[in-house]
Amino acid sequence: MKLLKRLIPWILLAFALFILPTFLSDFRINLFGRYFSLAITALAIDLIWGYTGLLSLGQGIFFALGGYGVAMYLTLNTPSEAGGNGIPKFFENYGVGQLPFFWQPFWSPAFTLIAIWVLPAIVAGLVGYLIFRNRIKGVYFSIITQAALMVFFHFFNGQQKLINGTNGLKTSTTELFGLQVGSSDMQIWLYRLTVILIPVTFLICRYFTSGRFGDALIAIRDDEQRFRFAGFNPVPFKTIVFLVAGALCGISGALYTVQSGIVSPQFMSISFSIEMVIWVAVGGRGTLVGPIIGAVLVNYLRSLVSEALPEFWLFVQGALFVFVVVLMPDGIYGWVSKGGLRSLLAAFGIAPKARTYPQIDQEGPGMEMKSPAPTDSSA
Amino acid sequence: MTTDNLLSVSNLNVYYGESHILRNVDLSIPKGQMVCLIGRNGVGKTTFLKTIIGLLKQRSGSVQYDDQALSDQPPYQRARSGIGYVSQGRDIIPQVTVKENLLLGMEALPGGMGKNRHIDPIVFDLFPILEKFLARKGGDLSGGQQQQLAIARALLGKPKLLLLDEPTEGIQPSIIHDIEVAVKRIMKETGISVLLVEQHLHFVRQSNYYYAMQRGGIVSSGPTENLSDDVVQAFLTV
Amino acid sequence: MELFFSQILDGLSIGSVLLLTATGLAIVFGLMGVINLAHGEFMMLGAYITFVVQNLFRPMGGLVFELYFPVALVVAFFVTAIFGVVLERTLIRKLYGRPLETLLATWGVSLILIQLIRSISTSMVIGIAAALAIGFFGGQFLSKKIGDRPAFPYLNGVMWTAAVGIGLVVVNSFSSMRAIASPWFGPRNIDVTAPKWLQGSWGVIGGIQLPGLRIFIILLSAVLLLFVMWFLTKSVWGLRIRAVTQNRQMSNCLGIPTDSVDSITFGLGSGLAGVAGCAITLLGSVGPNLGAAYIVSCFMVIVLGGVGNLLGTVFASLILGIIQSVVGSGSLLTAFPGMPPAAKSVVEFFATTSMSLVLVFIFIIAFLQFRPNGMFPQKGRSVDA
Amino acid sequence: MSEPLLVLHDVSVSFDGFFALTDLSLTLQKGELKSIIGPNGAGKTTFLDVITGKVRPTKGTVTFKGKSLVGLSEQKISRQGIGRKFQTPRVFDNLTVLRNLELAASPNKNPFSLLTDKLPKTAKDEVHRLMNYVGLTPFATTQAGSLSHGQKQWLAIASLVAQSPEVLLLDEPVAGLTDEETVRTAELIKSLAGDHTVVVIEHDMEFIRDLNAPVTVLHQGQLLTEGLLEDVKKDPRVIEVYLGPAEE
Repeated sequence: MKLLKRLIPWILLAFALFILPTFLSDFRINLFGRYFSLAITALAIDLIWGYTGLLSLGQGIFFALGGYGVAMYLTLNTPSEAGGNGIPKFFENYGVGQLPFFWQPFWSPAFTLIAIWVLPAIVAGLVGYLIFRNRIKGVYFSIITQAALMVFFHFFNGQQKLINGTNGLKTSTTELFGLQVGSSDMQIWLYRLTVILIPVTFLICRYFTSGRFGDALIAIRDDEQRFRFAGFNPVPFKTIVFLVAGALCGISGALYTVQSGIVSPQFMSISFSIEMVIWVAVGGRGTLVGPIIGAVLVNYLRSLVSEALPEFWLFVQGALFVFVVVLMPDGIYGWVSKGGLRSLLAAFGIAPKARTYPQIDQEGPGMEMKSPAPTDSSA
Repeated sequence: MTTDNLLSVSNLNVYYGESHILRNVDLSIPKGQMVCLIGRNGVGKTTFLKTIIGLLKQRSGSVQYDDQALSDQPPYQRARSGIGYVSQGRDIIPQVTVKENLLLGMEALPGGMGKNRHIDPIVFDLFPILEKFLARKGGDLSGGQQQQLAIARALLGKPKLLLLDEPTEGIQPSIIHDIEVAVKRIMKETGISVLLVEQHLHFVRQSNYYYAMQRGGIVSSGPTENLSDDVVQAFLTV
Repeated sequence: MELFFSQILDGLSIGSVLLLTATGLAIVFGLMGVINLAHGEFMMLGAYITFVVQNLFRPMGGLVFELYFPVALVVAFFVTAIFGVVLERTLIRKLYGRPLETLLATWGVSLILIQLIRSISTSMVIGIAAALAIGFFGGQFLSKKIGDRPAFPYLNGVMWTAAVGIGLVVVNSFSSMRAIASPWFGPRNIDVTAPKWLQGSWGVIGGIQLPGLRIFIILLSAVLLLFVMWFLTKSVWGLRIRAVTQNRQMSNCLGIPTDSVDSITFGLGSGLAGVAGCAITLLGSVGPNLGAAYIVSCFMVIVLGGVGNLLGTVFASLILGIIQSVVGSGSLLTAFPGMPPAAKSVVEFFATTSMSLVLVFIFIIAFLQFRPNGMFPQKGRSVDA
Repeated sequence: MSEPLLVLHDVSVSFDGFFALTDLSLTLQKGELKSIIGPNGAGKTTFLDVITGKVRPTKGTVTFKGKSLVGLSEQKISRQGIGRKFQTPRVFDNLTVLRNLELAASPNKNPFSLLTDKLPKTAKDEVHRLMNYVGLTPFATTQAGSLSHGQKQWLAIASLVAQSPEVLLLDEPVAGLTDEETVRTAELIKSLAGDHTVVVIEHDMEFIRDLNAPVTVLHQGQLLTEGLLEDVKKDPRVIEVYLGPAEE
């Protein structure tokens, strides 16, 4: 039983890597590739919201920065996209004759590989530090991150001459290793890359959440002031975790961009960034499996609903927000692991099965066992 | 229980989170009488008052007020049914004027402030300072003035039962005297009952009956004239 | 210099819109610590209500039509206020003390409202009515039968799902009847014609044209602000609201029904959003996505102004409005032609509406480094409790 | 007697004109156990707030080992060796008992050390010793949020000791405890004195008696008197602040 549990993730991974592509169409595989890349963002949000209690509504910034990074590299290194003088064609529309300075380093693949996660990390670290050092938290933090998102959106949207404004950067027609990025061969490889990066991200998040550092994050969420009185300064902890989440969102955005074929300021729309939070909420925050389940499930649901009844997706999504927050605050994973399924079955008089959830066993004694000293000795 | 009691509490248990604050408390307040609850800080006296006004929920036990069980009513309904509460911190609304604070006291009357715009001058008779400071912000008054305001505010709701939580705490002697006189006069004129939580022995001696509390339980009770120095020594002083 | 002053005037009017939109949000935030992300959508509702009122008045023509706008203001206020009260009673109340969750839930509501405006049609109204009827009566029936059994909540959920399904079937069965199935508004933007008396100039002062619309909006927000201040300081409910804001527990003990106060406050905040939406129709065409454009500016106002302080909201919105207008229009360049080239290129860089937002944000973040609690922080020991 | 460890000199704290502390001067010697009593509103909690950096004194100085504490952040003061237990036992509800203690026992408080270093063996042993001492070993893997009130109090005290501070400030350590738990807590605190400097704020006089330590009485933000409990008890001023002026 224990062995099986250990093996399950590997079986799932192998399944996603080798089996899924054989019986799903290229189109579906591409969709799943996108979902998995979004799952990385979900993990990042779980790190800051689920563990540390910081509800950021601006993760789209870092997601988009990663996307722009990879798109700039691809645009520059595709002969058909970059004009004769080596600068992308769209610049001609705005009469820009010289490549803007910040485009220059994106010629280099090595720089790009680093920049897609370091750049968002730097921005996140800076913004985070400036907010956290003033003890701004809770709803205030949320609305400031949302304002920051809006600011970045306007910046990218308004700057045609720098970054092609509203149109964004198309990657589907660019080339990588001699293959067109939008081609199905390439997409399969990108899918595999994404699938492999999921456990990598998972391990990174576990590294940050399992030890005393992770305990510190939970301590900040539970009682930040008490944490201070224990001699810790919460600011660097929050900054680091926000920075790591920014980096992960950057990677996720880069993967998403190459699989969806375009990066545009829409990646920084308000709604998209809040949507990311609901993936985590649906899956189960404060766990590392929940966000992955949530991201894939919600986005799959989105595809299904949008294909059948496009105008109903917003209704469904809105209802999902309300439902999860009010009735299922622990998300699917949390609900199941806290025995929700059992109590559901029990409610209908179906005999509960053997205790499969170790958490329940752990919770039991804490509640029932007598404390060492008698609890009632009043005269 | 006889109907002579305005309030009868039996076997009351109250928790604050996991912490068992009140243990099997029995207490009753006859109509028109003053009952004093004594005990050191932190023994659960304030918790008891908060439970009666409804800010805290009891886990078990019964509270009968005016021959009705108080169980789930929110504080505002209890206030409207005639329980006036003067809290320990006085809880004057700081950023509104003294006059407005007094008006808020009439929320407990039928129709609330909307129907009752006239402040009964008796409160100015009892506490002349309030009339002088009507236009000041409640938070700008001194501690003693705030205490007078808090009592006046509670009286304007024409309560049948007045809960007073340490009305003399941190207040200069002359005002303590005023407060004692005011409470006694109100009781005489209107026949209300008073539940007083107090440490100040002089005030305690004014009551008809006392209950002493320790670690959340009633440990001694009786007519106040029987309140011996031993009891005081054991449950009140250092 | 004249241009500069007219930019300031412009800024004041932008600031007035911000003030209109932020006041409601700020009142609710100050009292309940709750940020209503559907606030923008309440504005959108207000705008659509204006559109509807206008269309109802149009056939009357002439002088009566000219008066549609004041009527729309009143209707918008009350309808959105009722929406707000319903939202507070059904949803916000359940999440009291969980501000982040409230944020997410109200976002869900905002999505539903956006789509509702896009696709609402007579058939949809019938469908929703059917679903609600089935849900409520079914729930009553169910709770009478098995209300105390543990399976009840699950069965109730199943029944509501079924009710929604039936509603969908109802909507679908009407889909061929164009008369009732076609959406009332659709996803496109709608246009409201400003009454004639608002168009054009209201005169000239010191060589500056006074554009009627802008002046009207400034006046409207000033009047509403005065009304809100009057309501909060002089009316009975205002006193109750202030008391509950400052000391919820004691207010409750004094006999103030705190839950009604919450509803009324939320209703007031929502109603103000409706009025703001009404005013926004004067500035151009509006669509279902109207809310998103304003909500973030509202947040900036709240962050800058501090919590629970109307004065802070006023100052913050006017300052932000003026920065946006003066910087965004680039009129600094015309006002100060002699500035050095480096400064000039910086000013040029920020001289669009969207780039001025960037500047405003930088300004706010810088400001927060010195005054983390906004311009008018609350004082005293209660804050830190 | 050597140099005093912690000195408050002429400290006043006012909130909007209301003085919570007025010209309070007080010294703590190394290894001393001191209990502080006083009626409500005497400024006891504010006194702790001033030492631990939660509230900045309006006037006066606070020095620890000769260095000023005024203006330092809470975490810096804590790192200098001053630990505090709050009135209500504040523990990290979603961490287990063991993890609460291990976090507190971390010798290095910076994030990188928490991320990369293993908890030293000495700290681990100390954690287990403390956990055993307060009887929480059977609950090592229980989430702190589901402990009973008394257990939370002890976990809060144990977490504080795990920080190995020189000065322990305990705000109402026995509030809400049963008689037996109270007695045990007194023993625990007495055993801590000597190695640590301990200040206890309590209302429970039985407990104060059990502690058998010098008592400081605060009243309206001022120091009223100091001495042994037996002497303090007889002090007419003390009786007056508790009971009001002697009866006519």
